[in-house]
Amino acid sequence: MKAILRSRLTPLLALALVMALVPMIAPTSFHLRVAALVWIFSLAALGLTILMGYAGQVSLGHAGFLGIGAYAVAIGPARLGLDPLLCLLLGAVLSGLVAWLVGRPILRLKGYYLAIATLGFGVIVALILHSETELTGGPDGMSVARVTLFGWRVTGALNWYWVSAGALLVGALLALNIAASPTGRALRALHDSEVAATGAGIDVSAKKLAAFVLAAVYAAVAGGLLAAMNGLITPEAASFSHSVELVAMVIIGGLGSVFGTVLGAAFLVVLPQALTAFQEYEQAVLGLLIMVFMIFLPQGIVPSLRALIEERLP
Amino acid sequence: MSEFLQLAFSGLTVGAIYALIALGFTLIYNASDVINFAQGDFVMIGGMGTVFLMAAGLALPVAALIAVIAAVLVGLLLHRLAIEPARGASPVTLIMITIGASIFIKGVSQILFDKQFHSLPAFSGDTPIPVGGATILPQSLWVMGTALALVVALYLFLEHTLVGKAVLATAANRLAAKLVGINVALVLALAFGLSAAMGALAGVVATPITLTRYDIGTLFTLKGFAAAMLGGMGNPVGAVVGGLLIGLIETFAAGYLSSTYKDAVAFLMILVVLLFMPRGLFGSRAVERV
Amino acid sequence: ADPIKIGSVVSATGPAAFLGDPEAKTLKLYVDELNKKGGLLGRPVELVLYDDGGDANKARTFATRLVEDDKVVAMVGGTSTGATMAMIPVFEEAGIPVVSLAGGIEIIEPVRAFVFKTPHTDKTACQKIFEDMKARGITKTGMISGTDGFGKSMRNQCLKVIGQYGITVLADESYGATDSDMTPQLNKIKNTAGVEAVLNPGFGQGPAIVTRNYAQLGIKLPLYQSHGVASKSFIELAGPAAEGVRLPAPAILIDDKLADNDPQKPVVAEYKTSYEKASGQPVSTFGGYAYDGIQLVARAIESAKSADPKKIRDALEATKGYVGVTGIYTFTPTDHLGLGTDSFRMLVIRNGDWALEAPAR
Amino acid sequence: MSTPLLDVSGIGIAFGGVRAVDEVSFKVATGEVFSIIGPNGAGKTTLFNLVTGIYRPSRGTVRLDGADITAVPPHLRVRSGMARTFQNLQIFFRMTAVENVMVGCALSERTSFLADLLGLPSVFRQNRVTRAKALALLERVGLADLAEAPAGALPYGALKRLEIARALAADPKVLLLDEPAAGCNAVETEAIDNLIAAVAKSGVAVVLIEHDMKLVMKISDRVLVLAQGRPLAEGPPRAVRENPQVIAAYLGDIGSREADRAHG
Amino acid sequence: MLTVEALSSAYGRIMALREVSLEVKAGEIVALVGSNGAGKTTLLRAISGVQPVCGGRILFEGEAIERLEPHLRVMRGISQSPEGRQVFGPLNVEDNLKLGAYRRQDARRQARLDHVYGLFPVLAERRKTPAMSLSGGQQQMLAIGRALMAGPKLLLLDEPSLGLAPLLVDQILAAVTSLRTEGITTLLVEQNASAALAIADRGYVLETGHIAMEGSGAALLEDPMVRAAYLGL
Ligand SMILES: Nc1ncnc2c1ncn2[C@@H]1O[C@H](COP(=O)(O)OP(=O)(O)OP(=O)(O)O)[C@@H](O)[C@H]1O
Ligand SMILES: Nc1ncnc2c1ncn2[C@@H]1O[C@H](COP(=O)(O)OP(=O)(O)OP(=O)(O)O)[C@@H](O)[C@H]1O
Ligand SMILES: [Mg+2]
Ligand SMILES: [Mg+2]
Repeated sequence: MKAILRSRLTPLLALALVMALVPMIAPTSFHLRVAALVWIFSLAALGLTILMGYAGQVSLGHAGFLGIGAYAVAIGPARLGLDPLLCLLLGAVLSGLVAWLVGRPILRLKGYYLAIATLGFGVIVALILHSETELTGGPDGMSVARVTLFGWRVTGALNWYWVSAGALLVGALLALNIAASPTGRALRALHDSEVAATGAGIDVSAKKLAAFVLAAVYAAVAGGLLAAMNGLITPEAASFSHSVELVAMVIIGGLGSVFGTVLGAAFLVVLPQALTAFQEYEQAVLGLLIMVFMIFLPQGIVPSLRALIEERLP
Repeated sequence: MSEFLQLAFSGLTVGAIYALIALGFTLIYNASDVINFAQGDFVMIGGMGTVFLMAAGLALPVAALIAVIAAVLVGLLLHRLAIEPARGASPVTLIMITIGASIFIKGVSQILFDKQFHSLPAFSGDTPIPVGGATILPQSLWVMGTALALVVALYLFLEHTLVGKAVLATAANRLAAKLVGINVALVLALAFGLSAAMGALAGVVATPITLTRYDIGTLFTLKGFAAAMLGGMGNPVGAVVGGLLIGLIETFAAGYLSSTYKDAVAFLMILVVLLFMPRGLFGSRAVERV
Repeated sequence: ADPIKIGSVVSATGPAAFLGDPEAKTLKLYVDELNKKGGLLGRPVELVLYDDGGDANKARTFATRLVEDDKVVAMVGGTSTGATMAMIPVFEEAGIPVVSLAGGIEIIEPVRAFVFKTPHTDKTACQKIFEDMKARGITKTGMISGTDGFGKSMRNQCLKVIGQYGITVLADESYGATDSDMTPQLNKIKNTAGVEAVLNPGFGQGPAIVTRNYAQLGIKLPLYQSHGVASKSFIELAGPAAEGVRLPAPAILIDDKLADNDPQKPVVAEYKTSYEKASGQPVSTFGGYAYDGIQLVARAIESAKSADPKKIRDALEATKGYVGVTGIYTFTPTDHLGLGTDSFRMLVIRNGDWALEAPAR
Repeated sequence: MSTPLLDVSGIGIAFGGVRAVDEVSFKVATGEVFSIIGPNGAGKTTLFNLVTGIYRPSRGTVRLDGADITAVPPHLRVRSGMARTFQNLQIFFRMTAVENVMVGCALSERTSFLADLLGLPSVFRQNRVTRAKALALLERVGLADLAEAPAGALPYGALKRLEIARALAADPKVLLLDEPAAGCNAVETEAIDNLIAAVAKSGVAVVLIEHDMKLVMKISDRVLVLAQGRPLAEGPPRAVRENPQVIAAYLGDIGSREADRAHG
Repeated sequence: MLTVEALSSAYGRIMALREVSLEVKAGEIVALVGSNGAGKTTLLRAISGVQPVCGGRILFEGEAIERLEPHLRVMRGISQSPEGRQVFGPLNVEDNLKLGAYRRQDARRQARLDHVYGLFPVLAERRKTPAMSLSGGQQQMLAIGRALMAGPKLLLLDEPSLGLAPLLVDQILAAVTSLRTEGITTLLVEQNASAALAIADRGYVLETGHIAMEGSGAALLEDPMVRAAYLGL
């Protein structure tokens, strides 16, 4: 039992199982859309899981990278006539490149200082997307061309459901691969002690940068998918509150847990839909629930529950 | 010259508001290593509370006092019901709790108050005071004065009283703090209560200038956090200098460069400063030994 | 009978709550009214209202929910242009009529079969303002606009039409949606030689702060605000500084000053009284848009004698001379707004209250 | 002495006024155990920090195997054969004991970021190799039965040994140990004693900081005494422990007695 | 003065202390020895109230204290110098010491401060230095000094000699002995067992969470099992 709980692929299988089940029980394409959004935001948050959960480096501007990916898919086809799918890739590369440029200087900062630096980065990206109306359509956003996958026009909730689910599965697999590899060990090590990691011959700044770039690529791909699925993107996608939301997904699900991140994303995407029943009290209830979860599952949903279960098992 | 002066006055006013909020962060951070994301909401409670109490017929000073007390109660409740039960949780978890609290406070305020913008009458009238070709509003002086008074008070408290030291000790090493007999729960409650009071006070003096609404706290949290980090987290003098600097940078950027990108300019400046001084302008220089 | 479901997605919270909140309140109020009067076609009306918090992505999700899950027959809403644009494809595809409450001209240009809107476009407001400027001999202006969707879109529309009035823009400044001090920008405009008037497209607290800073800097030029501040709370927020501010606004702000034979007078008076009684807050233009939206849909259902979305759409498009709070609407297959510049009136703030300016020219 | 493996000359640093290390030079050869002792605050740990590159010296040079590494960043010094333990424990508390040591093996691992990301079979082969090596090292320091325990749950003495295992994992040519026996009782110290001797014998130059005089006097080939950042004495253990200056500044009664006991 | 009765404590499911009983009489020096992981630190932490216990009682001056918050135990006169030093890193040396007397703002605070500075002159030299930049041994001195500042009735020392130069170990142990003449009772955990037992009135041997042996210091020093397992003789 414990072996199953600890196995690397358990979360992946669980996830695949859930993905296969949802379309069977989802009554309408609205539910499929919500599920697809969960997968997409999970993907974005997974990057943060690597960066924050493994390497312990906070980013409060991660929606900025999501915005870069999203607008690449919007701007490329509309302004440059490029293929949307190509733009998804270009967006990921661009986002990684920006992360590399920005990360080199700022990853030397620690803790809250890194948080404010990344926050600043995110604010600047959002501001550019907001202000360069010619390019981005300004605050009201811009529409996004339909995506064609090898001649197949991706439309409809079910198709997007599978595309986003597939993307998340790949993302989750890569994240789990990293966790179980020397790189993952190095990241978790520098989380606890940078001096000791250096003392083990690990190039701490290079590893941090790699995690940062990878996280940016995850976010960009998620952003691209979001934009393509919605057919429209607004600068809101890159906003500070979105960055906080991504961080919240990672923390609520459980720092460093891949499956937890998906649960965290589900929590924050599905809950507002469920809470509409409370009408004006929606926000208050949401805040309350976040507090209650964090108080009673302080390490996040998955690690806290796992600890509880392991404690009860012989 | 008069233009420069005018921009400087504006910058100092806005900066003093940021500084007041940054000061609020300082205490909770110093006691617990936590950034309180509900700090801006304390500011909102101060402003909105006063507005609604005045609308109910109370005089400004009375209304302000009650609003500040209400904010302190909220701060204490936040500590008692959310922070204290999660005792021993990591700072990330505690920060997440404060984020939840911030959403909760906004959610309740939009029902308790409303979703409109509100203002307070300026304490000493609206007549601009001309200085060297530029003008400054009397309310700006109130804001700056309050910031000055609070920074001095906080500095004296932290540096020159044993209870202040106990606050710092609690954040530095909670285990050791318990072992020397510090009542850690009490210290944290004190920090939350006082931070809330400072936040609410900031709200009362700033509202005649910034106006207020149930969700204005997010903005205040963001700017106050930036100010506190620029100055060096945990240092009250740093908080004030950081706040004033950001206010000035924003204003001068808007005045001389681009009003669209003034926030970007401010954050770029913060980045540049942090690259050379990774712990902010007044952050501790001592390094952890290995 | 099972209820007729009318959907709505508004930004009741978030940065556009200033607009979305009165919209939501109005919709609830008038759906209740409808039901008190026995509903529509003998069936009760159910309002399914969601709050997108100002996030276009959320709006889109709620749009799907309204269509797929709630199965609404019509929809009133989309507070912002961004949210509306995000939702349109969903409703177009499902063939469900939308009456948007957002200002952007791109919502109805090009005309989409199922999309209508009640607010004046920014363009109309700009035209009204420039007409007034021209009549007063102003040819050079300074502009300061909010960078939110409303301010930015109106700025762009104004720049598009300004040439037709022979007016030039000498200074073009902006401020962020949450800024609390605009003196630097205003100071720049003040120091720009030749400026004869200042125009401030924007909504929320921004224009109030602009107005106060304007007074603080002692700028004596005429200040034009937009219909984005058309609510009594603007006068409260801006305080004495608001004296003399001019703005285009719908009839709703000056119900008591309308001519007795003005067809809008009774409508406006009724809405104002009901809304202020129910919400305890002053009416605004935004609530008025929602009023017109829900009334248009209700009328369409009645005249279509059917709750079938396609029929409602057809009936909507056939609307002629509906006297609303915002203006008098006549939709055609090529015009899904159906308002002219005459639905705006030029107001000026005097003694802390709105006053009607004699029509220019 | 054959060619020195580690050659530190004239090194120094000051922290605002305090000259923590001042003109210190020493050489260590392969297979040698070289100890550094001195009063608290003498600058021993700081010296380690200079040698391993955590602090940049204000003057002086560090040579390893003939190459000047004074300006080489710390993680690359490990690559050229330098590993250390820390006086203020630097443990990866969220990882298990064996994972801590596996991190120490980073240098000998042959995978790339891309391979790690894709989860190629080579990564898992590598993991198995690394794990086996780490377990062997834990065995060597006597922690085999705690391999899967979270490091955060280990008692202080065990953590000290865990650090030694992690340092050994880098296959160092020079091993710098900062108070490895602190927190260990006499019997446990003996085990560490044997471990150090064996490591030295296998051809590693060991630099040892320690306040346990029995240990120092027993296994050191040479001893350097620091006081207030400067060398006070240097030489074979016997000479050092009889040096009256050293007795007065550092050893005292207990120290002398223990030092004597080492040689019986 | 201190009676521990059948005290148990666990980390998760790992029992670190199993029904440990011991007694410290007023004015005594009691040494507690045991190998790595025996539970010595856990026991001291439990007495100070920073470690949850799952059974048993702790009586101090006849009153049960096992439910009291840590700061209340300090107020009753229990003070500890913890393992791993645990100084207040960003605060300077003097502030660390003053905080040691947080619950003892009496007239003798200055005298105790002078006493600590006398015991460790280097702390006086560096009184304005942030504790985190002190050397390891200096921090250890600070931790001990801070515990003394509370003017305790019962002093708990967890490996006070750890990282201290031999000369200072002499001084520390001498200081503990002299504290007894001032009426301070000490429970001493030491790896340097021979030195600790030499100054102790009585000693306990802790083995994997339970008391394996007890006796006078001298008797334990002579015990063949103790000599083999802990003294390495
Ligand atoms: N980063 C620093 N900032 C300020 N002072 C420092 C710093 N590092 C070391 N020092 C000072 O330098 C001196 C030497 O410290 P070091 O840690 O090297 O001593 P040590 O010989 O290892 O002592 P111990 O035996 O107690 O471990 C001490 O006085 C210490 O306070
Ligand atoms: N945080 C923890 N989580 C889990 N187990 C722990 C924790 N701390 C200690 N333990 C376990 O409790 C037992 C007792 O540890 P303790 O630190 O009390 O030993 P000790 O006698 O002080 O050892 P040392 O001489 O090394 O300091 C050990 O087996 C240890 O593994
Ligand atoms: Mg040292
Ligand atoms: Mg211990």
